[in-house]
Amino acid sequence: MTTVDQPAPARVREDNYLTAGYGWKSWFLTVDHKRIGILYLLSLTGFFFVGGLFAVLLRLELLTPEGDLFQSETYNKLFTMHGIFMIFFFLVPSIPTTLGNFFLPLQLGARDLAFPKLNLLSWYIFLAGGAFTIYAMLSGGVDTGWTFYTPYSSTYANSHVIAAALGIFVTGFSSILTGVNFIATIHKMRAPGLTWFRLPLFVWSLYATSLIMVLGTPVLATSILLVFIERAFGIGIFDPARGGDPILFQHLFWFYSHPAVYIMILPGMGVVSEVVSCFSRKRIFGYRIVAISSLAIALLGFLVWGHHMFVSGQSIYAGMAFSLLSMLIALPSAVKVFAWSATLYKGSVSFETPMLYALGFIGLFTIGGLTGIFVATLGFDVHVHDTYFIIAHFHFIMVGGMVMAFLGGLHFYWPKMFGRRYPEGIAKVCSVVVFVGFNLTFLPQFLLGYLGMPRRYHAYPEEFQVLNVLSTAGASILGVGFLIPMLYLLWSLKFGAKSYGNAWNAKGMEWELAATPPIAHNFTEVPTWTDEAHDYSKLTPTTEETPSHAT
Amino acid sequence: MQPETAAQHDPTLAHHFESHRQQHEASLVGMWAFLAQEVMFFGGMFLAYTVYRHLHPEAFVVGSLTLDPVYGTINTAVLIVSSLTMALAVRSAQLGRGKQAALWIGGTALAAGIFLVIKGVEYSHKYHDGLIPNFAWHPSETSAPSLEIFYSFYFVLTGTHALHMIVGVALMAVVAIRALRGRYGPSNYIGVEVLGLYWHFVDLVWIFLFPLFYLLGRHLG
Amino acid sequence: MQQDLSFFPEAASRGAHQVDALTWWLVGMGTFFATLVALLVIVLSIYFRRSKGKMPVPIEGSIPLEVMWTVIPLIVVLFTYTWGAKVFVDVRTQRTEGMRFFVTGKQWMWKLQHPTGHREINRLHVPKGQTILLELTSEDVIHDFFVPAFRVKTDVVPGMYTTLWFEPTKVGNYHLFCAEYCGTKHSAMIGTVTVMEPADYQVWLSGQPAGLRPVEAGALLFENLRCDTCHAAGAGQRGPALEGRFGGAAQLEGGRTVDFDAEYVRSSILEPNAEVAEGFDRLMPSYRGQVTEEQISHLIAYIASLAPANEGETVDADDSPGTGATEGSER
Amino acid sequence: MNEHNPALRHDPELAHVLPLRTYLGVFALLLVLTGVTTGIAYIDLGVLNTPIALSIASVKALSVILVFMHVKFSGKLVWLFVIGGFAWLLILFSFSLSDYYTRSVISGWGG
Ligand code: HEA
Ligand code: HEA
Ligand code: HEC
Ligand code: CUA
Ligand SMILES: [Cu+2]
Repeated sequence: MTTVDQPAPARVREDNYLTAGYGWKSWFLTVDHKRIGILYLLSLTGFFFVGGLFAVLLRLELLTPEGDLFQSETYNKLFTMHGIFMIFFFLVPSIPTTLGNFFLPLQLGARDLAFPKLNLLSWYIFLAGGAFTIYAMLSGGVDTGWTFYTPYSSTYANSHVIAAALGIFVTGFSSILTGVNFIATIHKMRAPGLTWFRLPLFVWSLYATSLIMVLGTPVLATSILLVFIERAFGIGIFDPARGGDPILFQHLFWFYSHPAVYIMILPGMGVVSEVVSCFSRKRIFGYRIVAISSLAIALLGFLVWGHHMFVSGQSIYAGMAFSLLSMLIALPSAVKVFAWSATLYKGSVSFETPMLYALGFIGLFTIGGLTGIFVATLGFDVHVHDTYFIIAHFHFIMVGGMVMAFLGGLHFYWPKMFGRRYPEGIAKVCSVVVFVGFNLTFLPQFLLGYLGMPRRYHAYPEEFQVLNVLSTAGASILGVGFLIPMLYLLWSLKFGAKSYGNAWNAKGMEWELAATPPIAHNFTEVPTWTDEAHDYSKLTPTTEETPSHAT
Repeated sequence: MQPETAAQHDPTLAHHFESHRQQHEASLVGMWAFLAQEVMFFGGMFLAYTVYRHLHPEAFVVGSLTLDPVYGTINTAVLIVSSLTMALAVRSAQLGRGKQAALWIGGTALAAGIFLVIKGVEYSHKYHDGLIPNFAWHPSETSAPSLEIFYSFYFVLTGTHALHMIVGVALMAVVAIRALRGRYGPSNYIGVEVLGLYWHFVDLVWIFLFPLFYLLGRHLG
Repeated sequence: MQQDLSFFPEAASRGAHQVDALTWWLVGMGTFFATLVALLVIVLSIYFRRSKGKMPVPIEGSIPLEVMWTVIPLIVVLFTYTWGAKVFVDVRTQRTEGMRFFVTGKQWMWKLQHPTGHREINRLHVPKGQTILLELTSEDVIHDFFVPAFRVKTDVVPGMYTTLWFEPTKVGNYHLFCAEYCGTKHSAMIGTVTVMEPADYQVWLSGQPAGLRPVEAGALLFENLRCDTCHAAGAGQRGPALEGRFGGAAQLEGGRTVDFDAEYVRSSILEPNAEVAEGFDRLMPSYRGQVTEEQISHLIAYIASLAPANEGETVDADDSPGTGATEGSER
Repeated sequence: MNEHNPALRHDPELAHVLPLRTYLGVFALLLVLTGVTTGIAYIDLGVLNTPIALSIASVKALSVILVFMHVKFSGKLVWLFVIGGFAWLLILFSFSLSDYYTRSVISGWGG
C-alpha cells in the first residue's frame, strides 16, 4: 500500500518521546515502552559493571596459583555473584527489555506494547529482585554458585542464600511478564498488512524468546522457591538425610536454565540478522527458514537440559537421550550461521561498528556453539565437565556472542533512540579491542579445561599458571574495551552529531515510518505495511550512494 | 456497540488499542500465556511430588491416611461452587448486567473465604497432631520415616494454592467494584473474563491436589 | 606430577586414549567448521565490500543450499553422537571384575579404602594394569571425583552410590580433584593418585597399617550393632534371613518387590520402615546417626558376602590381599 | 484471526453467551465426579487406584477448561496455548521421569 520506498524525509522532530515530559515522574511512572526500555538500559548497565567488577577480581585472584588475594570463601562469593548478576540481571533481560522493549512496537506499527502498565510493573519487579540480590551481596554475599545446587545451597551453605533466592525468584516474574507482554503484542498488535512472514527477524527472535520466558521461567521459580522454603522453614525437600533427592533440584533447575541460554542468544541472533541485512544491503538469505529456525531452537531447547547432568548420577539412558537431542540443536543454528554468511554473497558490505560486532558475533558464536557440540558429546563431557572448558564454552557464546550482539545492536539503534551519533572511529577501534581481548581471555581456558583445571577453584596447581596469566591479561584488555563504549556513548548524548533521519538507510517500519527519535505514541496514525521484511531490493543507486554517515 | 468515532474517548478502551476487539483478544492471549506459565509453575511442584512418591511410596500412602477426606471433599465442593458462581459472573458481565456480575463475584469470594477457613482449620489440626515439618513435628510412632517429605509437599502445594486464592480474592474486589460502576458490557467484559480464567485455573489445581493428597491411600485405611 | 607447561594432559589410563581419540575427532571437526565459517565471512564480506555504483543483488534463498547445510551437519553430529555415546557407555558402565575401592567424599576431603582394608585420605595408591572399581558416596554435599589423567569423573552424591572404573597404564602421580563445587574449601579438596607397579604396590601395602577388610569390618559391626540378634543365620528369627539375598529380590509388604542391592541395604539400615519386608513387623530400629557411610559400606560388603545359609559364611575364604577383590557379590 | 479487518472495528458484541443450563450441567457433573472419585478411593483396585483417580480428575479438569473457561468456543490461538501449556508439562514430566525409571543398579559390592 502506501509504503515508503525511499528513506523517510529527515523530519526534525523536537516533540519526541524524550521531550514529551520532564521530571522524575515522567520517567518513573511512564508507561511509554521506549522510556521503559531506557530505564532498563540504565539498570542493566549498572548490573553489568557490577558483574564485570567481580570478573576482574576473579581474574586477579587467578593470576597466581596460590589463593593469595582473597580467602577461598570470598572467591566463592565472587564467582557466585558474578554469575548471578551476569545471568539473571544482565544477560537474560539484556536485549529483550532494552532494544526489544524499545523497538518491538515500532517494528510492529503499534503505539505501545499490549500491556504498558504491566511493562512498567516488570521493571519495578526487576528492580525489587535486584534489591534483594544486592542486599544479599552487601550483607556478605552468597557462595552457592549461580546454579544453587542442593543440598549445599539448601542445607550446608551459611551465606545469604535466602535473600539471593528471593531476588532471583522475583526477577523471574519480571521476565515472565515481559514474555507475556511480547507474546500478546506480537499476536495482536501488528499493523494491518504486517503478516507473520513480513515480520523482521528481530521480532521472530523475540517471539521465540518470549515463549521460553513464559514456559521455562516458572520452573526456575519453582526450583528456587523450594530451596527458599527448605532454608527459610527448615523443612526437608532436597536433603538426602530426610529422604530428599538432590538430583531432582538439578532437573528442575536445568529445565529452565538450559532453555534460558537460548533466551540469552536468540535476541542476539535477531539483532545480528537486522545488522547483517542492513550493512550488506540484502534480505537475509532464506528469510523464512531463518525465522522458523528461531522457533525450532526454542522448542528443541526444552528437550536437552539433562546434558548438564551427564555425570551427576542421572541414568545413562537419560544421558544418551539428552545428548542426541542436544546434537540436533546444531541444525537450526547451522541454518542461521550459514544464512548470515550467504547474505554477504553479492551484497554491498560496509563495515560500520554494528557490522563489525555482528561479524565478530558470527565467528565467536560458531566457536562457542561448536564447543557446545563438543560438550554435548557424552564421552568428551565426562572429562571436561566442570572444568574451564565449560567456562570457555559459555563465555564464547555469552560474551563473544550475546554481549557483542548487544553492543552491536546498541550502536545500530543508538541514532534512532537518541537522535545522536556515536563517534564512529573510536567505536570501530573499540570493537577490535573487544574482539582481541575476548579471544585472549577465553581461548586459553579451553586448554586449561582439557588439561583438567576444575572451575570454581580459588587456588590451582602451578602448571596451569601460564595459561591463567594469559587469560587475565586478556580480561584487562576486554575490560577496557567494554568501558570505553560506555563513556563515548554517554558523551554522544550531548555532543554526538545529530541524526534525524534514517541513519543507516535501513529498512523496516521503525526506520522508515517512525520519526527520529520517535514521538511519544510512535505513529500519528496506525500505518499499513505491506513490504517484505528486510526488503533492500528496492534500493536505487541514488539512495545507495548516500554515505551512511550523512544525516 | 460503540460507534467508531467514540472509540477515541471511550474510557474502557486503552489508548494504544485500535478497537475493543483488539483489546479483548490481546488480553485473552496474554492471559492464556500467563496461565501456561502457571501450569509450568505448579507443574514443577507436581513433578517433585511425583518423584518423591516414586521414591517413598509408603510415606505417601501413610501420609494420605493422616489427612481428613471430609475436609478435602467439602472443600472440593466449595471450590466447584465458586467456579460456578465465577462462570455466572462472567455471563452476567457478558450480558451487561454489572450489579449481577458484582453479586456473583461476591458469592465467589465468599466461597473462597469458606475454603480458606476450612483449610485453616485443617492446618490447625495438623498443628495439634504434630504434623507440621520442622515447626511442630512429632508424628505418632507407627508413621513412615519419610512422612516429613509428604507433609512438606502437602504444605508447599496447598500453601501455594491458598496463596493463589488470596490473590484471586484481592483481584475480585477490584473487578467487582468496576462491575458496579458499569465498566463491563457485551463488547467489553474482558476484565471479568480474565479474572474468571484465573479463578478456574485455581480450581483446576485443586482438582488434582485433592485425589493426589487425600485419596491416594484411602483404600488401605 | 606434571610440572612443565604442556597443552595436552598426560594420558595414564586405557580409557584416556579412547577419550583423546574422540577429542581429536572433535577438534578436527570443529576446526573445519569454524574455519569454514570464518573464511566465508571474511572472504565474502571483503570481496563484496561496498563500492560506488555496485549494487547488491537480491537473492531470496536456495533450497538445495539449505538442505546441504542441514544434512551435512546432521550426518556429522550423528556420527559424533554415536562415537561419544560408545565411549560414554564404556566409561560409565561399571565393570564387575576388579579391585573394589570405597570412596567417601566429605567436606573437604576424600576418604578412600582399599579392598584390603587399608585406608588413605586424599591419596590413593593403585597398581598399574589392574581394573580399579570405585564405589562412591558422600557424607554431606555433592562432590565430584575427577582424575584428569584418566579422563574420568563422577559426581559423589549423598544418599546415593555412584561408580567409576579405570585401568591405569602408566606409573606416576596424578591429580585428584573435586570437580563439583562443595563449599568453602572446594579447591582444597584435592589429592593424588599414585600408580605403582603391582609388585611395588604389594610392598607399599605391606608397609601400611592394615585395617580390617571391609567384609571383616562389616562382620564385626554386624555383631557390635547387634544386627545378629534379629538377623542370625537361619529362618524363624525376628528379622528376615540375609544369607544369599544380595543381588536377588526383596519381597515387600503390600506386594512390591525391589532389588536387594546396595541402595536397598543402605536404606534398610537408615530407614527400615520405608520398605518393610513381607511377613515381618516393623521391629527394626533406624541406625541413622549411629553409622558412618563407610561403616554402612562395610555392612553392605558383609551382607553381600553372605552365601546361602547352608553353604556357610565366606568371610574367611580367599584373601590374597589386593587382588582378590571380586568376592561375594556376583549375580 | 483477521483482527484488523476494518469491518470489525465497529466492536460487534464479542461475547458468546452460553445458556445457564450449560453451566449448571457442568457444575452437576463436577459434583457427581467428586462424589464418584471419593467413593472409588475406598475400594481397593490394586494398581488402578491412582490412574482412575487421575482420569476422573482429568475429566473434571477438561470440563472446566472447555466450558467454564470457554475454550470450546474460543479461537485457534487459545487452543494452541492450552495444548502448548500441557504439552510442555508433558515434556517436563516425561524427560525427568525417564531418568528416575532407568537409573541403573550397582551390580556388585564388596571388598
Ligand atoms: C547463551 C548461552 C549458551 C548457548 C547458546 C549454548 C549453546 C549450547 N550449549 Fe551450552 N552452556 C551455557 C551457555 C550456552 N550454551 C552455559 C552458561 C553453560 C554452563 C552452565 C554451568 O554449569 O554453569 C553451558 C553448558 C553446556 C553443557 C554442559 C557442560 C557441562 O557442564 O558438562 C553442554 C552439554 O551438552 C552444552 C551444550 C550446548 C549446545 C549443544 C549448544 C548449542 O545450542 C550450540 C549450537 C550451535 C552450533 C553448533 C554452532 C553453529 C553451527 C554450525 C557452524 C554448523 C556446523 C556444526 C556442526 C556440524 C556441529 N552447554
Ligand atoms: C552474561 C554472562 C557473563 C559475562 C558477560 C561474563 C563475563 C566475564 N567472565 Fe564470567 N561467568 C559467567 C557469566 C558471564 N561472565 C557465569 C554464569 C559464570 C559461572 C559462575 C559460577 O560458576 O557459578 C562465570 C564464571 C567466570 C569465571 C570462572 C570462575 C570460576 O569458575 O572459578 C571466570 C574466570 O575467568 C570468568 C571471567 C569472566 C570475564 C573475564 C568476563 C569479562 O567478559 C568481563 C568484562 C567486563 C568488565 C571487565 C567490566 C567492565 C569494566 C570495568 C568494571 C572497569 C574496570 C576494569 C578494568 C579496567 C580491567 N567468569
Ligand atoms: C530389633 C531387631 C532388628 C535389629 C537389631 C536389626 N534388624 Fe534388620 N530387620 C529387622 C526386621 C523385623 C526386618 C524386616 C522388616 C523391615 O524390613 O523393616 C529387618 C529387615 C532388614 C533388612 C531387609 C531384609 C529384607 O529381607 O528385605 C536388612 C538388609 C536388615 N534388616 C539389615 C540389618 C542390619 C545391617 C542391622 C544392624 C545394623 C539390623 N538389620 C538390625 C529387625 C532387626
Ligand atoms: Cu568437594 Cu568440591
Ligand atoms: Cu545447556
